[in-house]
Amino acid sequence: MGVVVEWLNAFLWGALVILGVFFVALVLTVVWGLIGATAKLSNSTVARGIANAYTTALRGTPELLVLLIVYFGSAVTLTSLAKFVDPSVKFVHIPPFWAGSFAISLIVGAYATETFRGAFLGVDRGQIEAARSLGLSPFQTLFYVRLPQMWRLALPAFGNHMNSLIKDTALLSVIGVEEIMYTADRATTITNKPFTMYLVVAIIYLAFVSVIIKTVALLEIHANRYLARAR
Amino acid sequence: MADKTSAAMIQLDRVTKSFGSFQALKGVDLAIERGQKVVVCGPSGSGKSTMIRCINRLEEHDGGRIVVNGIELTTSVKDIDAVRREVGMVFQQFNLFPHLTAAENLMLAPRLVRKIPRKEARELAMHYLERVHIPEQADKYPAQLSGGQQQRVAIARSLCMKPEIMLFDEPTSALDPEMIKEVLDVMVELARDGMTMIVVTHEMGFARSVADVVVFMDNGEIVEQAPPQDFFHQARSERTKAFLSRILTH
Amino acid sequence: MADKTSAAMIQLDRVTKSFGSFQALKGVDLAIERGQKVVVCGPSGSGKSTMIRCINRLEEHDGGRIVVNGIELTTSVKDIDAVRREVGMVFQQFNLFPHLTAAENLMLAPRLVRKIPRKEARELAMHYLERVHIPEQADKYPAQLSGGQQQRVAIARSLCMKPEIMLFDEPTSALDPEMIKEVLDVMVELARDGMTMIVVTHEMGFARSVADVVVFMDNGEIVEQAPPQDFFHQARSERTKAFLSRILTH
Amino acid sequence: QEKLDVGSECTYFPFNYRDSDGVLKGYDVDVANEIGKRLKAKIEYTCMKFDGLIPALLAGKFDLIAASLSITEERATKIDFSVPYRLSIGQFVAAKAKKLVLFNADGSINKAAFKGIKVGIQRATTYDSWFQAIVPDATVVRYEGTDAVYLDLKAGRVDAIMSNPMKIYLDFLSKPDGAGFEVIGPQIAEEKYFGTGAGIGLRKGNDALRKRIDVALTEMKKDGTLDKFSKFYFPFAIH
Amino acid sequence: MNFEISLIWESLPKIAEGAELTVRLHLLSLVFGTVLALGLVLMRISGIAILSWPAFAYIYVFRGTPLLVQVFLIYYGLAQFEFIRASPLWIILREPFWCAIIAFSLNVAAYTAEILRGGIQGVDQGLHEAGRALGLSTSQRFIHVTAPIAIRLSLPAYGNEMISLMKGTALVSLITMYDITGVARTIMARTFAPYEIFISAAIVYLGLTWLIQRAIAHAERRFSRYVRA
Ligand SMILES: Nc1ncnc2c1ncn2[C@@H]1O[C@H](COP(=O)(O)OP(=O)(O)OP(=O)(O)O)[C@@H](O)[C@H]1O
Ligand SMILES: Nc1ncnc2c1ncn2[C@@H]1O[C@H](COP(=O)(O)OP(=O)(O)OP(=O)(O)O)[C@@H](O)[C@H]1O
Ligand SMILES: [Mg+2]
Ligand SMILES: [Mg+2]
Repeated sequence: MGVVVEWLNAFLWGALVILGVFFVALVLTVVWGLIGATAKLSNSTVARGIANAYTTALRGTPELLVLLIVYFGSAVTLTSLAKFVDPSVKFVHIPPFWAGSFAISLIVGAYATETFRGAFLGVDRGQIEAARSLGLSPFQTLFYVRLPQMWRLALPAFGNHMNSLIKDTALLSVIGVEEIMYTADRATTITNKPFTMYLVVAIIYLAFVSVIIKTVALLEIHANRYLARAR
Repeated sequence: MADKTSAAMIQLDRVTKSFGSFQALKGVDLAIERGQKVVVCGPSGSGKSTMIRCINRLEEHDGGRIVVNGIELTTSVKDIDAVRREVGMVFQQFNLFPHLTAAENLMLAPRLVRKIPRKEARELAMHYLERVHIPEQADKYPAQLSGGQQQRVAIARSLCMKPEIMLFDEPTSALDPEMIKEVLDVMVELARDGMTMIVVTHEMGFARSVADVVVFMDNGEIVEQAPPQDFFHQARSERTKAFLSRILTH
Repeated sequence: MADKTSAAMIQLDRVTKSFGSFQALKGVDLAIERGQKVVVCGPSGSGKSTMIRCINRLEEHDGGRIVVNGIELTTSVKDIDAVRREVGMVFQQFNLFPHLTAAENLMLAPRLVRKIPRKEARELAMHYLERVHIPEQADKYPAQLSGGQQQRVAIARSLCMKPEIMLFDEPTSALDPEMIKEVLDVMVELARDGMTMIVVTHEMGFARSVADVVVFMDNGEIVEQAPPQDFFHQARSERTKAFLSRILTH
Repeated sequence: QEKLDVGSECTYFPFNYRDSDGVLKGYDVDVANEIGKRLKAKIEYTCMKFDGLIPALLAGKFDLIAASLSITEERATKIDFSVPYRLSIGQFVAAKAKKLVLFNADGSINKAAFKGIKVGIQRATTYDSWFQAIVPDATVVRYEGTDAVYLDLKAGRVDAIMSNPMKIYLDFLSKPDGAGFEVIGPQIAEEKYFGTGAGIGLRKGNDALRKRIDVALTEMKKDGTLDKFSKFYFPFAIH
Repeated sequence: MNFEISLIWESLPKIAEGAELTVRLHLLSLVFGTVLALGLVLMRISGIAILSWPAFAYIYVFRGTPLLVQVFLIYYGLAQFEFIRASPLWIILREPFWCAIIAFSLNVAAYTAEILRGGIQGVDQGLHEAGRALGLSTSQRFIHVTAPIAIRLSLPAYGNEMISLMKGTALVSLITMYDITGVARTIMARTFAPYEIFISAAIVYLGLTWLIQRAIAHAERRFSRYVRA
């Protein structure tokens, strides 16, 4: 394990990069999920169609491929968009870190869309009717009745999405993000110990996942506190 | 305003309502005076819930007229809001907000809709919790209350908006036998205070002792409508008799 | 065998049962003769279900003796199997196997436990479905039946094993008011045929007309035990009176 | 100050790689940095897998490729190149024990010998195009990077590999790991596939920039800078 | 750089050739993984600590690490050890195909075991009691009551797992194999047109996942015919 010590620093930096990607993607995932769920529950055929196309495509395409498409495609797309606004723009450069975070959030966002949709539906219709019959506006009903209850329902599945998020970061080395997989490749070149190096990677991921699982469990207890029966 | 007291408090004229191709209400006529108590019964699927849900516009009727306390129910949002302020509703499944304590459940609508400050809303809530005899449960969450207590909180929650009319949709049918009495007791007190009430229920004891009128619905129509003594002993329609024989035996 | 008919069919001696630190049964004594019908009532949590579940060993009692038809319930697997063959049980939630049709539900245990060939098992099933008046529903799945029909299938399923004793745990409390009667009717017929029955229920009409003995439990104990006429009119304990007043008013 | 984004592979020792402190080094990097110095431009690197470099350049992710990119006809249809700054050649390596005879006595290729063996190469390289054209029947195994090629050669998953002889010598044959292996046959440098050498890649239409780079590279060749760079890694000049 | 839609159609047939390998990897891993999962779930719910603990740990580790890491550990990692290369196992492990099958099967087994456990626990407790009250033995209850219901409950999640696996197979392109993604990347290296080629590959995958969804929907309908009124 002596070889590992030499590379520990590099692995730690890689782990920090992963955390960065994770948090950026987490925020975006929630955004896509809420937009997607709202679209799917809306009355607009167009919005539902777009949201359905989004979830079908993103859930049916390998993560690796989505990553490559976003990475290679984003610059082209954004550049042509930017040229449309300002023809003098040469190109828009998206660093792999951001393209990668974006790609991962798109993938997991498709799953979050379904989770949030289910959670919205899981809030008993009777709750909404009670709120309406008390005279609350639809907006008040959303904020004071539906959202506080739906996040409790979404939490277990969302915990799984967070695990997917963290694990998907392992693909980022393919587009040159210098995370721990990348570090392991580099270390393997020099030390010739692929098993050892990938094992380190596995352990780091297992640690991340364990922390997420624990955190979600605590959040669930918090979210369900009002359902505990008094004894 | 003079008009209001003289005319019926709730007036339904040939009200119809369809779900897709299925007609749930087939022309319902009903007039309820201020302070009257009406008990509605009938087999499952006969349209009892649909009828009272039309009265506070949880469902939109598609034919006929509904007038509540002088306001006709149209698509006007302002009118609907006005009617909802007049009409309280208690559901079979209580529908308490599980993430709020009993007191918070009562305070939510007064604060958001009537913009009452927190402190006053709390006082109001405590007042009505006392009225349903459970002020000591104010800070518990619904899950920590028994079914009967939950239903009483739900009643108090509606009362907090000071409605003129209360609608009850099978308020005791989700309760254990022992808890039915405590909820019915609260309803009897409300009735004594002169509240206008429409109650869908199969508690015939309650109907006998409290109702001014018992209405029997079947198949989207009002089949029979009479004071309790007549209703139970000289029902005219065969359908009513058959139904009564089924729910009164054993 | 001579012994069996003379002695009590079911005998409970100072039976106790705890869940963790909570004592659900606190020394229950009960003796039931062959052919007797016993109705058990009492508030929620009083130990009614726990008691009858101990009788066919769905729960293991931890003190006292339970003897069923001459067999004492110990940890012996053979004895438990023997007792389970003597005792049928009907649950509040029906517990029909959802992936099997009504007839298949009835055939499963005879085929697996009594090794009866398929054809005979089917005949047996049809016989008991007729007995509960729904032979025409034989090939439907439980989800396609009404609650009352489901409960009747559940009763027939137990009868297929030809038990000497039937236990019913609130067999009608998950049913709509209209379906209660059809299930109670089947139970009344069974009672007439001389089956030994223990029925947990709050249907006091049924208790009045069918029971030989009514047992009132509270807090893990049998508080009162008497023939129905005495039970309803001259209950000795205050607790029984309070309970009766609560479930008999309205 | 002008800024030039440069794409590279960053794992192609000793041409472009990171040391264990994460500092980007190598012959390509030295050359690119020197170009930056002479053009008075700030250089910023983006690392990615080799097969993504040209698409990324075309997509505008960076302006230059400095990754030992050989100047070939095929690539020249899509992008422009500077003048070469190093040689581009390939050679086979295999286990001594295998005793492969991939070439005839006259130095021509013994195509029959490729039957039934696997040859490892890096995806989308000059070696890849050479194989497709010269021995299309060979079983070619394509890798993301050169390190994986060595790993599998050692593991025995491929029978031979084709790579840059300078590189193979430096990070494989000269090391204990490489003891049982040897180069096979002559160096291959057919210009059609291996081009005139490795150059800096640019998007088409960037002629002004390309000319400035060409001038800089020509000067570097003349004043011995390139010699200095190559002697740092190799015992001989490689341009 | 412009977008050439025609490239998508032109490359489609070539990429579809890679689908054969993708499908073979998928089906084999699915079969092996599911069989392994049955054993794992029985260990997991056995209630015997020396059986359930290893099963728990196995499931935790394989669900807690990225599939890519598992593939690399098995493909590149195991080759690090001389004794593995010298052992007869090497005949299998030297082939990227079998390494992929091993990695995917192990991974699928962990996820499927959890799915099955969820299904088994989702079977209403009341049905067990009814079975006991009727005198059915433990194994009779498991075979005739628990299993058929648990399978139906597990189907939707199992369908998702099948789709995940289909997508996971794309990782074999990173260990030199020419599945859909591998072929796409090889074409891309020649045309330098990643956008078009990868979209073409995505279309092939979407077709395959659509087939899986149809198959699962069909199976669900078959298994749930008793749920409909
Ligand atoms: N949202 C809806 N969509 C379609 N059909 C509906 C809807 N709501 C009610 N119905 C149908 O309308 C009919 C009347 O329903 P309603 O709920 O008013 O009956 P009910 O008399 O309240 O019965 P119950 O005693 O079971 O509550 C039923 O056949 C029901 O299936
Ligand atoms: N498995 C269990 N674990 C812990 N406590 C239990 C368990 N089963 C029953 N109890 C407790 O034992 C007590 C008696 O339960 P039991 O189900 O026998 O009551 P019951 O009289 O049947 O009530 P109900 O009318 O609500 O069915 C209750 O307080 C219950 O919470
Ligand atoms: Mg109703
Ligand atoms: Mg009970």
